[in-house]
Amino acid sequence: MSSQKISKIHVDEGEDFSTPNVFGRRVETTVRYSTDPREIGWVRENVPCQTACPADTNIPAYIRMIVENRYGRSYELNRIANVLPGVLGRICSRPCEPVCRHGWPGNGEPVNICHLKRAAADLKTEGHRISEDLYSPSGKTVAIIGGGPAGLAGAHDLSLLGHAVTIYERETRAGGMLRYGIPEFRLPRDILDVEVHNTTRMGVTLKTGVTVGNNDSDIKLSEICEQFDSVLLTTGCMAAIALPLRDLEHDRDIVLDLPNAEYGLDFLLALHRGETKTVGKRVAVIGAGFTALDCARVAKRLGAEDVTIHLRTTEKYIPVMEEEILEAKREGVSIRGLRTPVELITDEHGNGTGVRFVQNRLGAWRANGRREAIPIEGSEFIEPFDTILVAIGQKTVNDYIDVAVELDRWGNVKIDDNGMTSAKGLFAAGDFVSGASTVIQAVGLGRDISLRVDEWLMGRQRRRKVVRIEAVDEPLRERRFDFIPRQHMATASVSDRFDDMTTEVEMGFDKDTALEEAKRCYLCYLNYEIDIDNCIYCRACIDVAPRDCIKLVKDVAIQPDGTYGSLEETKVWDQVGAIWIDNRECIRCGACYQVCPTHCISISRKEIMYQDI
Amino acid sequence: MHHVIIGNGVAGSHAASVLRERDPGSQITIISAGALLFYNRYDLPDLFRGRCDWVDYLVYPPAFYEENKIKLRRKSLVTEVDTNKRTLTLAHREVVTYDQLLVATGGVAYVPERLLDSIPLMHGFNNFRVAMAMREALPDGGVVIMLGGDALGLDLARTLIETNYKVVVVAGDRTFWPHELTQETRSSYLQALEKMHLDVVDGKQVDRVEQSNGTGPARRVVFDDGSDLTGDVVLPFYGLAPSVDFMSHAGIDIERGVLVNPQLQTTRDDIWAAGDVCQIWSPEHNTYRFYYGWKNVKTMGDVAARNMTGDDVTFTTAVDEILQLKPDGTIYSPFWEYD
Amino acid sequence: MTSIHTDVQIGICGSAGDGTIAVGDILKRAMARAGYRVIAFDEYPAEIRGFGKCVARTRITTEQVYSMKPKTDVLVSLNDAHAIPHAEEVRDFGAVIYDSAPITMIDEGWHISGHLNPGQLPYGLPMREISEQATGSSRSRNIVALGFVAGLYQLPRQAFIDAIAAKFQTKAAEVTQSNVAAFNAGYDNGAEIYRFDKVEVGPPARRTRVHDSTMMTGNAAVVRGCLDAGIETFFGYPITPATSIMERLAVEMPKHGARLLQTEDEISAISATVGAGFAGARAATATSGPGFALMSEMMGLGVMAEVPAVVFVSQRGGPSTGMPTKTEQADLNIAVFGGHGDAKRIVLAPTNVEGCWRCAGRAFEMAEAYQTPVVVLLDLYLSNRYETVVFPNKNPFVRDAWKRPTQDNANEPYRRFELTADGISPRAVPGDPHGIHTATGLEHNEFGRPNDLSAMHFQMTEKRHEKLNAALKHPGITIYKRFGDTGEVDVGLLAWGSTFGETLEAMLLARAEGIRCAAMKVVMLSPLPVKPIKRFLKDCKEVIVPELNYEGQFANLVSGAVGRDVIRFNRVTGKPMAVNEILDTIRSAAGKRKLRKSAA
Amino acid sequence: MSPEHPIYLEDKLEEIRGSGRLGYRSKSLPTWCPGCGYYSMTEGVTWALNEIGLRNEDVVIVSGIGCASRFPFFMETYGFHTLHGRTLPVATGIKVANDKLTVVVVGGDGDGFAIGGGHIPHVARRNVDITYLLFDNGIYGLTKGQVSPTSAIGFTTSTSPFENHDQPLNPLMMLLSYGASWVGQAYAGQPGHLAEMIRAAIKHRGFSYLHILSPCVTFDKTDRTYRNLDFSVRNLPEDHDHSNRLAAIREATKVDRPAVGLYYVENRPTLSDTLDEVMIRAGGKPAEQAGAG
Repeated sequence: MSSQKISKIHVDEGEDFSTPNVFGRRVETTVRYSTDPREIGWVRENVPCQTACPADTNIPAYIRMIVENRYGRSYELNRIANVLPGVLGRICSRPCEPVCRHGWPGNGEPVNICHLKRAAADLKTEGHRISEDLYSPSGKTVAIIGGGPAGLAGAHDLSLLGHAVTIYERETRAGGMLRYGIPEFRLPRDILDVEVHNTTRMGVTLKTGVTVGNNDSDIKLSEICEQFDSVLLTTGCMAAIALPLRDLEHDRDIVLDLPNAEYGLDFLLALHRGETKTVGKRVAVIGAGFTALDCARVAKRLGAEDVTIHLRTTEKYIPVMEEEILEAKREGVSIRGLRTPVELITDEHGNGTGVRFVQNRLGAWRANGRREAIPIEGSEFIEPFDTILVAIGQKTVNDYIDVAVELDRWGNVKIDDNGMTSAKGLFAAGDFVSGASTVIQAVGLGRDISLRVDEWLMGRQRRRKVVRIEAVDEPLRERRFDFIPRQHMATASVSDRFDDMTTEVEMGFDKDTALEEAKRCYLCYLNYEIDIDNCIYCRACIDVAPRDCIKLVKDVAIQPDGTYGSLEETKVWDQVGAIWIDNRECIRCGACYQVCPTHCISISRKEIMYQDI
Repeated sequence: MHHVIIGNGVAGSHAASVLRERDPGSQITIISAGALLFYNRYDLPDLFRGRCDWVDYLVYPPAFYEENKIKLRRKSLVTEVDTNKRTLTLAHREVVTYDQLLVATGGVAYVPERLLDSIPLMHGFNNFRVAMAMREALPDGGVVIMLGGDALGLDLARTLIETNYKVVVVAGDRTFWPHELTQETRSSYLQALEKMHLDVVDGKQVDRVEQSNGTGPARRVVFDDGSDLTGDVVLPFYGLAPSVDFMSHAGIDIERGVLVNPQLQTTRDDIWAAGDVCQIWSPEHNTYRFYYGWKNVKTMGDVAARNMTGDDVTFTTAVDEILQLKPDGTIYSPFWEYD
Repeated sequence: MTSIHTDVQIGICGSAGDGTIAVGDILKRAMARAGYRVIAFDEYPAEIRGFGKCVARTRITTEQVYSMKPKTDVLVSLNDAHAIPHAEEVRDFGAVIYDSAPITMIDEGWHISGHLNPGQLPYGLPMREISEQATGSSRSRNIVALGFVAGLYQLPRQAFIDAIAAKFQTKAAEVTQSNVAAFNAGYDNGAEIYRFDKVEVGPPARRTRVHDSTMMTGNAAVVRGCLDAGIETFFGYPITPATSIMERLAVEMPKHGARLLQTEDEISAISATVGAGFAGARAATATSGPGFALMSEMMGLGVMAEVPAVVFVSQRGGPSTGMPTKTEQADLNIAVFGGHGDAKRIVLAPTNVEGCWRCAGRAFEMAEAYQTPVVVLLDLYLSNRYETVVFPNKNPFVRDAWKRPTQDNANEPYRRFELTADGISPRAVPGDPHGIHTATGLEHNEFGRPNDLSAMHFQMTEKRHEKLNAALKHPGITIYKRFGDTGEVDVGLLAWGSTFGETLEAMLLARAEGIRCAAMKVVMLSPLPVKPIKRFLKDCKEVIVPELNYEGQFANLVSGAVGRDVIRFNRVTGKPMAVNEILDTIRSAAGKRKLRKSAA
Repeated sequence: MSPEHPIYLEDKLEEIRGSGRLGYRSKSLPTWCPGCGYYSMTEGVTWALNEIGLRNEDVVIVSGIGCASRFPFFMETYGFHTLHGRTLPVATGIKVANDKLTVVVVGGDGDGFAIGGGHIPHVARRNVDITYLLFDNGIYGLTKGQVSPTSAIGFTTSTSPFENHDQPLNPLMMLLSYGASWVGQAYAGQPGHLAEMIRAAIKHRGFSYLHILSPCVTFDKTDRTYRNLDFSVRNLPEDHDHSNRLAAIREATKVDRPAVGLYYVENRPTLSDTLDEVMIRAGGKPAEQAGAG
């Protein structure tokens, strides 16, 4: 407590006192911006969804907008981080949801963040106003190789920053994997079209059908590099990883040899380029990612009767949304776990007839959070199939690069901390750098690289990350919101799905459902803070706390990133330095705020944003 | 009925006991000017025999009064009697009411008027206190000058002689009082005194008593002829004067003493008198007379008490008033007797 | 002249305003100055002034005695109306002195001379007249009467004049002069009187340190005890008969740098006392029954929180307002048992004025040593009676002798109520940085924290009781003592408080009559010295417990403790115990014993 | 906090630990109902003691019975938990015994004005140099909600089931009339101001009376709640003359809009001064007080 005590409550003298808010207090609505690493650390630590989001989406903010029935604003808040909200609202891998505080033990299920994103996109008013912070032209030019999510995100941001951006795209249309890898029943193309268009509206030149490369290509990379002040490579992972069962005799990829076997990526790309694809009655999909699932579901739609997905571990340990698996299953896809293919069986005609698997058992956890699968000796067995699709992963292709760049030991382009390769002005981002990942990651990386490119181009940092802190004069939430169950999205009936390849399975939220789901969000960006100078240590807040979220703190360890390590708690009165709301545990119910006798609990919104320097 | 007796001598005390005997339910109060209970004044000469504790002279023990429910008020001087209201006023301004009053105040030593100025230099012997004072003033083997020499004095004198003191009797007309003597008998009696080893000075009138000078005896008796006599103490023994002053306005007949009839009733029906204070009508002598002596006084108390309680008896003297000359040449007075 | 063993009791009776108590005071002070031993007890009215009766009784002896005589030797009446009922107190051949020349007429029967027993000797004295002659005013009647007594018995004139001078030292010099003149006039009158009474006063016993003998009341002795023990604070509320303790302390304490405060009530007084005790000061309060009843709750806190406090209780007639100016011994129960809960405390009941001093001084030591409230139980008789006391040259009272926390284990939390072998815990007071604690009326653990677990309550209760046993061996105080015949006796007397004086007197008289008897005084009523009492009772064929209450509170206490019934001799007259009545009881008990023997 | 004053826990912890304020707390966690105004008082007292710089061992906290009774147990000072209503005389005793001690009395409205009401005038007139923090919540909390001398008319409690019919006392007016030399009022909901007032009260040489308005969060959900007090509590007028007793009384009469602040203060000799004066008059010397020595 400082030696000069200032009463927080200013009550006017006389009868003429202005109306305080519902809690009998007056709060100044002021905004502050902080670059204190502790504030950024706070957000990182306390807003798990945003932290988990590779694009750094301000999730609580856009969900709050839904509660306020401001879908357009909600959509725009998404667009700040992610130029393709409507897309991501459908096909995002949702790293945010598993970490959602609402899903923490005892709190129930995570908020349906992704679907709310979609709801924002779907339910915003038609022709809503798009906000863009547009910089004046810089006179700089940037070429982006690859019009996938990373390239589009980068292009958008760089164009806003005033640079002249040109996208070179191999396919006939921009979108990359979004357009060519993901089936339409998951991502309607009209949605994709609009959002891709929006990314390029600010003056991006889109050159499609142009291949960049060494030999039979339309233009060489080195040429582009000469033409532009800066070049960004976002060519993604467009090659399937080979099944490690090679025909050793001929040193050939068996999959490619067999007529009824195919890599899933190639299968999907072909399909979406407009080729006609057929599958047999019995389709085996080997692999455990989205591509595998998509292949399976596409196969189903192509008329396969028996589609099975074969996993090394079990469905529980694969990096796919549970709902996705559920939908696949609904559609009749079966998933077989704990098996590793050891041989593709062919008949005398060279057709694949089946797969020899070895039975696995679950082993230890691996560093990436998956389980090890350990083959059981002598447990091999054969299952017969008509079509075999292999979707065990994707990789980059960098043979088109004709400028001298360093490669790392896996043969990928090596970049420095700023995303630049060893060639000056040549940047790389997206799956092309990070390896096959998710769309949202690609978008996020595309955004990140744009600032680096801009800094390189302009010779200085023009924007910086700050935390915007704004006082909030009410909790915005009610405790009863915490008991709303997670809202599930309606899906098309299975019988309807197979009529064509485009019928969208997930049908989106209506406004009521969206509101109910949005109310569930804890709004973790709200910071509940005790003004220790006015705290009387009465523990009224602890009394009403729904969780062990308010603590008698003796000490706190600060971690290098500015986040708080563990709070050292104590019940020894003369060591209780403070009563502190542990925002990591806090579910922002507002109960403490309402009960505090001295009104020493304040609420503020802490949001990461970018500020001009 | 409240019987009040003024006087705590032989008459009053005896009357009280008779009253109590005859009227058990009555209230009896004895009012006494002295501090002591009724004691035997006749024994006082024994002081010179070493009998100095006054308790030894008591006639009745203190318990007597309590047992007989006789209230004894001592150190209480009656200053006034209101015979109409039947009240007495005591010196300390307390008023006491009575139904019947017996006056038994006795007498005080009579001192001739010419010697009044000398009283402070003389001792008395009429009560225990003054007797003790005289005894203390008298050194062993000292000289006592006895003025007058009435019967009471002579009783003391013979004790003093016996106890090795020297006594000089300055004889006069009150010598041997109250015995009435002729001139002849008087001289033989005076001779008898000398036989009793008393010195007798006769025929001289005492003019005054003085403090003697120097280291010798304390007192000097100066005669009207200028001669003198020295001694350690001077005692006036001129007989008694009745104590009646307080009665002067009471409206009863008083001559020298209170005048009473043979039934000892005064001129008021509810007041009686007994003892040395009263003059009793003697039909025999056709005059009011004093009667002295323990036995007479006791009889008076008895008679008064009886008459106060409804009897009708008359007083007759019980004492032979003749002073006797004993064969050994000494004298003997019946007034020295008591029972 | 053979040396006369002086034993004279002089009573002075008058109306409030007559200066009765004042001359009584001069009398005893003068006699004490002259080297006699004195015990004196004044009776005075509850009324402020006017018609109330005052009796000042002084017993003057060669060696100190501790009771008044059954009969008074000399009675001085300054007001006959009041003195008449007391006339019968005067023994046969004793003296009654009264005003023989009152100014107004007196109704029949209202002069004391009319009420004397035949054995008593009247001394009428025109006090008013003499006073007027000597001083020009009748106001000095009392001094004239005093002078008369002094003259009558040839008491040392100078001692009186000194006492008068001392008495009036705060007034103008003329006041002293006029009073001395009155005294001398009375003295001269008295000296001239031929005495028929049988009152004899011998010379004082030859004593080497006469000047060390001080004459004081029980309350004054308490005050001296307090001062000798180094009392630091006193809080009180006026209540008869304890007020004079506060009055005297109010004069003395400031001289010694100590503080006294008259509080708004007794509750406040004891509260402040306990507060001061908690703060480490030697603190005391004084009160009487009604006030003590108010203090019960706070006494309990003192016991529970183990705070030293000294409470002087001077008993008076009760219950309720009762008889504020009469003595009684009916507060033993409340002193020993008063209050709720197992609130054992130390109770000391001195039997004489010297004991008041000693108990007062030791009470502070005990309160500190055993960390508990200590009640010193007096009664009006003992509080107000004067005795001559010879104090030792050296102040015997020990200060600051309590167990303090050691610095050995300064790192450990301080255990204010540590359970030790003797139950006495180290006590710290505010200001000591190593002893910070909170004392509480709640049951607590060793650290003083509230704790009501069964085992803790038992241990703490046991501690609070058992620690007091050490008081039975406290040095420098006699908590019980046997007098009279040793070995087996026919009659044993067990007494406490002021009554012991009369009991001792009666026992001595009984022995003089040939009855084998002994008496024991018990000073410490709680904890009760049970073993010595048992030993004594074993020696006694009959046991009499004389006390001034109706049911025998001490008898109950003793009977309960030793399991033997006793003969209860109870008087509730408001007056001190009468020696002759005890004596009668001894006789009858001895007789009963004989009868039983012969029957056998 | 407000956004202008960022709060960083570690900074705050360091500040608080560095201030030494925690050194006035005991080890026991307070046991009052959460939200109770006594916490406000506890904080105010520890803060004030620390600000004044008093040594722990020189402070004695005296409590009576009621919710305040446990107060000393939570303080690392000497404490005396006494009887119902007897705090002031005990505190007087402590102060008289040892002037060097700072004596703070804590108590509630029942303890102070019901059972203990008789003592208040006397500490006030004697000007005992102690501080009386009276916590007025208008109800008996420890005994679970009975009517108190400061309960409003019409207040329903377990012992006034048909509504309280007795007029509540006006403690401030009483104290002002009794001649207290320092009279102030504070509100538990304003801990900063309360702490300032406590500091001033403790620093005042003489009897200081601080009336602390507080709700009973457990047994009074209707009448004297934080919410109601937040609305009704006002500040004393800026121009209030706290040397004017009549003006102070006038302010004290405005019971519907209780004002916080210093009502009245005067400097006059304390009881200790008076007693020292007595010693000098008696010819003695004010001695070193007893206590630790």
